[in-house]
Amino acid sequence: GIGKTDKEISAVRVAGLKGPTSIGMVKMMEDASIGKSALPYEFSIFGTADEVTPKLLQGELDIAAVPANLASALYNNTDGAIQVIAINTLGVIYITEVGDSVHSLNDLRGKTIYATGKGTTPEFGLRYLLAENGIDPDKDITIEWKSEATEIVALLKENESGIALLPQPYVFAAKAALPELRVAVDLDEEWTRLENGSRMVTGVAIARKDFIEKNPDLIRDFLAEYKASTEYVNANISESASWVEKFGIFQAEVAEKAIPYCNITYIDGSEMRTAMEGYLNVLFEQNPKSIGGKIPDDGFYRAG
Amino acid sequence: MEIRVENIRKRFGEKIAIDCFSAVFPVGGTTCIMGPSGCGKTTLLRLMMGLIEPDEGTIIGMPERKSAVFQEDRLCENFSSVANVRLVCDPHVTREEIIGNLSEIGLGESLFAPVHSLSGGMRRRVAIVRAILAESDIVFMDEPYKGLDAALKKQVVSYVQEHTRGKTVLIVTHDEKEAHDLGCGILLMPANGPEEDKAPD
Amino acid sequence: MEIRVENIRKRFGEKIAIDCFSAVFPVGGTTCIMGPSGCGKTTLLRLMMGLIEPDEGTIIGMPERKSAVFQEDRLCENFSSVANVRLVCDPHVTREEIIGNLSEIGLGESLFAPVHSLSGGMRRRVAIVRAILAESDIVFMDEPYKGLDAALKKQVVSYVQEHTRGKTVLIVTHDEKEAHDLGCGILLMPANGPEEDKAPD
Amino acid sequence: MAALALGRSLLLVSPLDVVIRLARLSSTGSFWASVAFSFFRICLGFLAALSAGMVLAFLAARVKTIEIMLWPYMAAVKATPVASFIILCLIWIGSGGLSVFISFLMVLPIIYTNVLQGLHSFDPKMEEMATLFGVTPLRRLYYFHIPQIRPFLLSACGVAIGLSWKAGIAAEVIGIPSGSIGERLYEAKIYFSSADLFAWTAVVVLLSIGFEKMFVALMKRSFDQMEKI
Amino acid sequence: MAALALGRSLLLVSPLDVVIRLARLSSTGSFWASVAFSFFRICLGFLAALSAGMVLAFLAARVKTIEIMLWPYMAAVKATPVASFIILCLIWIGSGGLSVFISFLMVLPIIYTNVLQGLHSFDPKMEEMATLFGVTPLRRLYYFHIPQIRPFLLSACGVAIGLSWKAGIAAEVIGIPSGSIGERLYEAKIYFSSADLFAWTAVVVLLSIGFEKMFVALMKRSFDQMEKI
Ligand SMILES: Nc1ncnc2c1ncn2[C@@H]1O[C@H](COP(=O)(O)OP(=O)(O)OP(=O)(O)O)[C@@H](O)[C@H]1O
Ligand SMILES: Nc1ncnc2c1ncn2[C@@H]1O[C@H](COP(=O)(O)OP(=O)(O)OP(=O)(O)O)[C@@H](O)[C@H]1O
Ligand SMILES: [Mg+2]
Ligand SMILES: [Mg+2]
Repeated sequence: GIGKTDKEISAVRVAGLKGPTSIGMVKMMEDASIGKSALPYEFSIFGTADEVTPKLLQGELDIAAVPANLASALYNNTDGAIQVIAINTLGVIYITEVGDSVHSLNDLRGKTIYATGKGTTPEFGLRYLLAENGIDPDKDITIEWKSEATEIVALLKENESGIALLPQPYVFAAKAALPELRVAVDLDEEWTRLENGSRMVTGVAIARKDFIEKNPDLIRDFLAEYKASTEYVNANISESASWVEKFGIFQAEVAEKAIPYCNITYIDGSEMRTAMEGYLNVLFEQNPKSIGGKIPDDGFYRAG
Repeated sequence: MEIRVENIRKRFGEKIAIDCFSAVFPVGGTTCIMGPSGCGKTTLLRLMMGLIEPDEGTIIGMPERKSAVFQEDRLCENFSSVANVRLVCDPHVTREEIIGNLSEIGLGESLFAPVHSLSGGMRRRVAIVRAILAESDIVFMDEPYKGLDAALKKQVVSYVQEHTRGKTVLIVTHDEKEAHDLGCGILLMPANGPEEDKAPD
Repeated sequence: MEIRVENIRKRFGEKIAIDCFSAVFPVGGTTCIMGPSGCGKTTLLRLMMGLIEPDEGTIIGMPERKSAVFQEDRLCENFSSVANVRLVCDPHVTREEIIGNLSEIGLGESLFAPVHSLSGGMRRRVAIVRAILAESDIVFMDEPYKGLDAALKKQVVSYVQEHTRGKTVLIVTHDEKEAHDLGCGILLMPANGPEEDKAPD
Repeated sequence: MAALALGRSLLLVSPLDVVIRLARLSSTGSFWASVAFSFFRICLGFLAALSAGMVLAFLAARVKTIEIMLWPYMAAVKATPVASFIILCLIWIGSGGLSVFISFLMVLPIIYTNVLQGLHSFDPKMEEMATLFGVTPLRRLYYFHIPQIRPFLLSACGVAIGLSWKAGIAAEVIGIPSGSIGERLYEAKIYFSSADLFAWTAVVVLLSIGFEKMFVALMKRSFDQMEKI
Repeated sequence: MAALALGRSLLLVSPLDVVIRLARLSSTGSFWASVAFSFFRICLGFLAALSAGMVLAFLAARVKTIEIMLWPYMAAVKATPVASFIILCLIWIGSGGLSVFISFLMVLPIIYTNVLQGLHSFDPKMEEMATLFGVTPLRRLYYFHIPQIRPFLLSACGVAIGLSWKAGIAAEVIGIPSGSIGERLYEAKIYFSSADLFAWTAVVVLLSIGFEKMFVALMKRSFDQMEKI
């Protein structure tokens, strides 16, 4: 695929992961499957980012939806072989509770939280937000890190009142197993409330830099269609949910309830850059390795 | 007192190993068993040892404590002669006793070498000492003296006779001279059914 | 022409198995090797077979193609008599030939049973037929007739004599009568060094 | 005690629920498609490793240099955690082939080590016999080596088939190829659906047992057959 | 070819980088703490499984009913994917003990199956001999069974030690107990630090090889020792 120009391309090859970051594309996928999309697409859904990144670098894929910090690490580790073209998902991490004692981050003082995602976005995000709200994440509260969301649900089931940090779609899966579970704090909301221009970015779309350079029009068309697709999905939840299942992202039942809380968005251009830079800064301060060792330079962002 | 084998019959699948055979063995004495190859001598011993069950017939009067020199040596290959003998001895049999017995029939040089490095005749002698030193009232010996030269055989025979005094001893042999020299009763086993007509000579 | 064993010496670790031994064997004839147990007969055969190397001395004039009846039978336990013989035969030896040979010495009844179910004397005969049917110029036989009754032995001896005409045959035996009956040269091996003083009788 | 109770409440399904779920699942076509998908790949990995392991073991038994040269590779194959090379695997063979490869890697050292040990523990007396009679390599194989490795190969297969399923399904749970049992397990896990989880686990164990029983019986029969000539 | 090149470029580290990284790592105290943490747990799992597997195999060889009763358990232990019971394990034994348990589960069926096969392939003629002479069970063990299982146990250990490391580290990558090699691998993976990834992988393989060499040599020596009485 490397080296082809606009005219030679038979299809734009797009990849997504099984998870919220792919939901925004389902309308496009549906259109493509019935031949109604503006561009010829070839979509594929993968189980793990480990499989997507090499394919992308190898030129077997053109565009992929991946976690935000992965995009940065990939950029830093490949001397800028990729660019971020849009943010597609914002924070999907929630503090949930069985009981009714937590309504803000401040209520967490002195409590114990079960959490997944040590060393990744949930940990960095939580610690950042706690610190910004004047809570010392090491002294004022106890965080018990677990490696599996399932284990947390089991623990919640045992306790009369338990607090857990969970990402989507686990929150909804957990609610199905544990109806009294309540979303207490939306970390994304807390983040936005800081009003420093950064956002809690979860998922982004990235593309190969050489693909972008050789096919500027294609990218523009793709982004336009992507934006429309995202808007459509947020507006037509149940129809989109059925597509989520159809394309093997996850079950429709879960999707239908989860979509409104999955923070599916479309942000590009300079707004994307500000949101992203702020977010990466937070990660960098907590652990430079998590974003590939350094804050990515200008070349990381596709100029809108 | 005597050991009675009555109308015993044993088949292995199609093969009839022993076909309706009876015999009486005097307790406390030595009996030689002779017969053509494949007539069922080893099978008879195994039946009397209680290792296999007869299809028909009974065996009466077998003592409890048995020992044997098997047709093959059946030694623990990687262990020494002394260890092989100790395997079957009561705890009260001392190491000196074992070494003494082995030395008595010319194995004093190879007491601690693994038996797989011994010569055929040496292995045979280890098997004989093992059968002698095991606590027993009856000793089965399936061609015990094969592989021993004439001089050695004489020595071993007298060793065995001395140490089995008062015990019941059954010896399978193909050597008529040997049987006569032992001066004991001889039991001739006929070639069994199907092989009979093809028996050599 | 003759096979010459010259000043051969072999030790296993500390143990001297053969101490400076020389002998000459006529090619195309039969020679009996006799000697007390443990004097190194089997070791001599293994040296001549080329299975082990002498520490000192040389062996001259050994033919290429060899076959043997080992002191133990060394059969493939789970295979039949016929299969055991076929293992060593040239492809041109037919199944009928194998069956004919086995039947000739009384194994016609047990051609296809796995050899572990055969009696001691039957197994020995399988080993003998195997040594005979293998293409060879020299046949080593380490106590080949042990475990055979008198009548059978006569039959097997004449079978072997007939089929080894013109070949060099070395037979280890402990039976002086047997050696004389074969009417061949007899080589007496002395008990080797350290064992000598303890040799029986 | 508390942990035990916790575990129990987590299961939240009775064995009956699992059986019912299993019955329902097995009446769908996609169930059988998933079973076929994973069965085919895992057995392919197993059979490839069986052949490769035996060939390598025979070579190593014949030529000591080969054994010495293979040793570090086998040690690495045995001990390297999957996490360390999963990325390379995904690049080179993709998630669809991952279970074939991982099951291959799990089985190979088991077969190799056991067969080699079997060949090494060959009776030197029989070896002498074969040398003396100038038995051809092919006949040696047939008469000595195959009977000799029999118990070693049987125990290797007995353990390797089970482990190939364990490892193969684990690979599927990582790579999540569409239409595999691993994908179903993954989904059951993220949706906290214990009934599905146990139903699919039962399927895996049953498939493994079935294949093992069949394969070992077949192998025993062919061994027996070979001795009847 | 392209895939190969890509693989190489993704790695982004030369073997030299890895060696340098390894040298740097090994001069820190936390390196040795991690090594000790994982080594201790994985070996514990291995040794426990070795003992349990041998005891169970001896029982099963003596009493056919036990063998039949154990069969489904062993089959399940062998084939059940870790994903299916990881949650229960995490709850019951926590992430610290997980590697002990998973390494135990990996090793148990290998030891059990091999030793049982060894005991089953015992020569019936020697069995007859022992019966006739009324050899006591303890002496049978010493004279017959231990020499008999020797090659089977050696090959089982040869393969099981490697696999116990593979499985144990995999368990640590899942459970991420603080201060374990698994945690280091996990970090190396999520931060795309290839040099660390390969350095730690090399550590695992070297530890496994070292332990295997030592343990097998020790075992051979004790076997030889036992025959010298
Ligand atoms: N386990 C067995 N399975 C099948 N057949 C057997 C078995 N044991 C013995 N036989 C057969 O029973 C017959 C008698 O065997 P046995 O070993 O008792 O003979 P024997 O008198 O001891 O002969 P030999 O003097 O040659 O040792 C033989 O034909 C043999 O093939
Ligand atoms: N592989 C070996 N390792 C150590 N010692 C051995 C080995 N083979 C033979 N010997 C020793 O060499 C000596 C001669 O053994 P050999 O088997 O040649 O005797 P032999 O003359 O055949 O005796 P027999 O008539 O008893 O068979 C014996 O003392 C034996 O212990
Ligand atoms: Mg007999
Ligand atoms: Mg000899």
